Amino acid sequence: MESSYLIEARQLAYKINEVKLFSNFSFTLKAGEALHIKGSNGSGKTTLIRILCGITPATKGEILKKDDLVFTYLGHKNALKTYLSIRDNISLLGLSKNEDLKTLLTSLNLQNKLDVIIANLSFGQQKKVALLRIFLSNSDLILLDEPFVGLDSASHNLLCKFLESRLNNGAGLIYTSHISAGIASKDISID
Amino acid sequence: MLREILIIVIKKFIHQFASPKTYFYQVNRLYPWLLYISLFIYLFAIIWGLLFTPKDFVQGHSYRIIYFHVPASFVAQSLYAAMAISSAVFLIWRVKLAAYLARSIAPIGAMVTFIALVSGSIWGIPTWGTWWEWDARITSTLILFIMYLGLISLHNSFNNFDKADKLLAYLAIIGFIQIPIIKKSVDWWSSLHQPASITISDKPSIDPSMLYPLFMSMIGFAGLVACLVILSSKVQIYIREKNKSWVKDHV
Amino acid sequence: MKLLLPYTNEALKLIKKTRAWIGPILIFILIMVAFPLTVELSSTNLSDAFYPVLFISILLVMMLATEDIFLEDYEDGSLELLLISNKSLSQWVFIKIFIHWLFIGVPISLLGAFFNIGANNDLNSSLMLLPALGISTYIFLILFCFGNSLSLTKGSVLGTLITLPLTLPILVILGKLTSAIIFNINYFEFLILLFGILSIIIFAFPAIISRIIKTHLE
Amino acid sequence: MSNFAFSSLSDVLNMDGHGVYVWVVFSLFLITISTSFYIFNLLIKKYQKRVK
Repeated sequence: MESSYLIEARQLAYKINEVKLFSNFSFTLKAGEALHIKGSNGSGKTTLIRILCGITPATKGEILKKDDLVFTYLGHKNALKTYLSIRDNISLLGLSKNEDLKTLLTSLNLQNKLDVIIANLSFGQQKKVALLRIFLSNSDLILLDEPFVGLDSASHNLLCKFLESRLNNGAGLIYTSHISAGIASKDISID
Repeated sequence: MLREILIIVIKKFIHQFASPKTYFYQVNRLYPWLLYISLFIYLFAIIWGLLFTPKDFVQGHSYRIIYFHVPASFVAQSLYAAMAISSAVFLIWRVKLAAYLARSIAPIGAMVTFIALVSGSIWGIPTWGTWWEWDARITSTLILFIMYLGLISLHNSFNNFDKADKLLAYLAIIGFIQIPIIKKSVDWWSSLHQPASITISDKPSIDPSMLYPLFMSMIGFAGLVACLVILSSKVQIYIREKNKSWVKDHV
Repeated sequence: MKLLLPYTNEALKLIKKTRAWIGPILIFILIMVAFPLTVELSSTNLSDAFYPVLFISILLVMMLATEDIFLEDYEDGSLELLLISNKSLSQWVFIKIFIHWLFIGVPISLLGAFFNIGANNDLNSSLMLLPALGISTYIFLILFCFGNSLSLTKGSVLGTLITLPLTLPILVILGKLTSAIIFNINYFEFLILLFGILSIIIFAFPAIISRIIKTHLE
Repeated sequence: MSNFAFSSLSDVLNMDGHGVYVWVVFSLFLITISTSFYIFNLLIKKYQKRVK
């Protein structure tokens, strides 16, 4: 049944040592839609996103994805090498040849900190460097876990504008956030 | 198309047959018989071997330790093989019971290897004059003991059972492949080091009157250790399946 | 050039992290320098004890070199990133081990052969020693990576406990190799045996290690 | 079953010098196996209580 959904979850459940984290969790996400996953701390939001990415296999239920769906994921961990500079990290992630890298760096005012070692940056700045990978990818589906934590208002708005523009031209978004994101999105609770 | 049906049938059969519930009840019925029969065989063989077989021409009475050492080291290695096989079954067909079995064999294997090691070195005192002699068989038993410890400590350091089972499975399989390699290289190394006089490594060619009790003690000892494995697997089932309904009604 | 990109990336990561790169090499040098100090110089058999010390220090240094080889990428999330992107994890493991061999194994083999000249002062045995050291360092690296991937987050002591039994056959072969080098008899058989072992595990173990890492990531 | 291999009870214990080794190994096996059985039965009872 080929419909225009990007990703669909049916009766997802996850157990650790026979202890149920969440069960029969279902949703469908179409192009241009955003899904905001709400839930108290420790209710399994992060595990759910990792299941959607395919990192962790769900104990029960299945996930249907549009075939050759390209998705990007940013979790709590920034996937950055803290002992390397921003420039090295960018080249490691293979983003250095991206044409609008320059403009993005200036709008995040990281342009004159390219040789600073990641460990010496503040938490918010590290988050911005981690978000570079999301800004510069044009994937069909973006999965973000607490993306707004530690961001100053300028970067917060920049990220919201970017996500809205991606949503407008047909990408999907699934995110968890305790901070109100200001993006029109379907809410779904996991508790 | 036939292949898919076959796989589904095998999977169904394995999950149905190898479900902890059926295993638990089957084992409860089998256990008392296995325990008493193997206890009888083992004691009979030990008494026969210790008291009723003639003195060995070369080693005197100390050779009687063979009735303890050889079954122990044989069972120690076959336990490792059993663990590797059940690990393979767990990894390939995701049969939870196989993971419980592999986990329950590990401590018993370590215990059996330990007593094989101690009995081997005690046997060494009269034959070589020292309690530790780098004889090939003793060294490979020591290595096997270290491998068992590695398995147990690996499994204990993860609280997520599923992850711990998978990691134990991988190590058990790789370890199992290593056992013949380690055995060969240790034999190869020790054959240069110590002239093959009286070594325990090769099966001592002893006359049949001593051989029959040896086989009997092997069977008896293997039966006893199998009972221990059954007990240990029941412990694992109680730990892992404690909130399953059938366990509750059983208790 | 595109093909070499993952190799250069991993190399960059290793070189910039001097603790993981220079550390093991310095420790090796320290051991090899400390060795003659401990042996009463007047006693002439310096060369007999040299080979066992050399092989044991190589074992130790390879253990130190692979202490947090996967832990770093596991903890900062780049392994998850790699798992999602459809690049094969076992190829990444292969590259990681190869880079560690290139930047730590090869220098140590060269240094080992160099110190051999100091101990036995004949060039011939050092030249014979060099390929054997090169192959055995690679084998030790692969085995210790296997042990460390199993006990990824639980510290390297467990990883070592698991791996030591696996390295013993190699040490036995190296022991036989020393007598082959000293008496210069059937040296090539042992070299080819070591090479045979390497050629088997060089591809088999990365596949197993990548599955183990996937289990950790779940 | 061949005949009894020892002349007297004391000979059984002594086994001309090697008796101590044989009986030490005998008691080692006896003790370890019986304690193992005891421990595992104890564990079963312990985890059985947990199930309730």
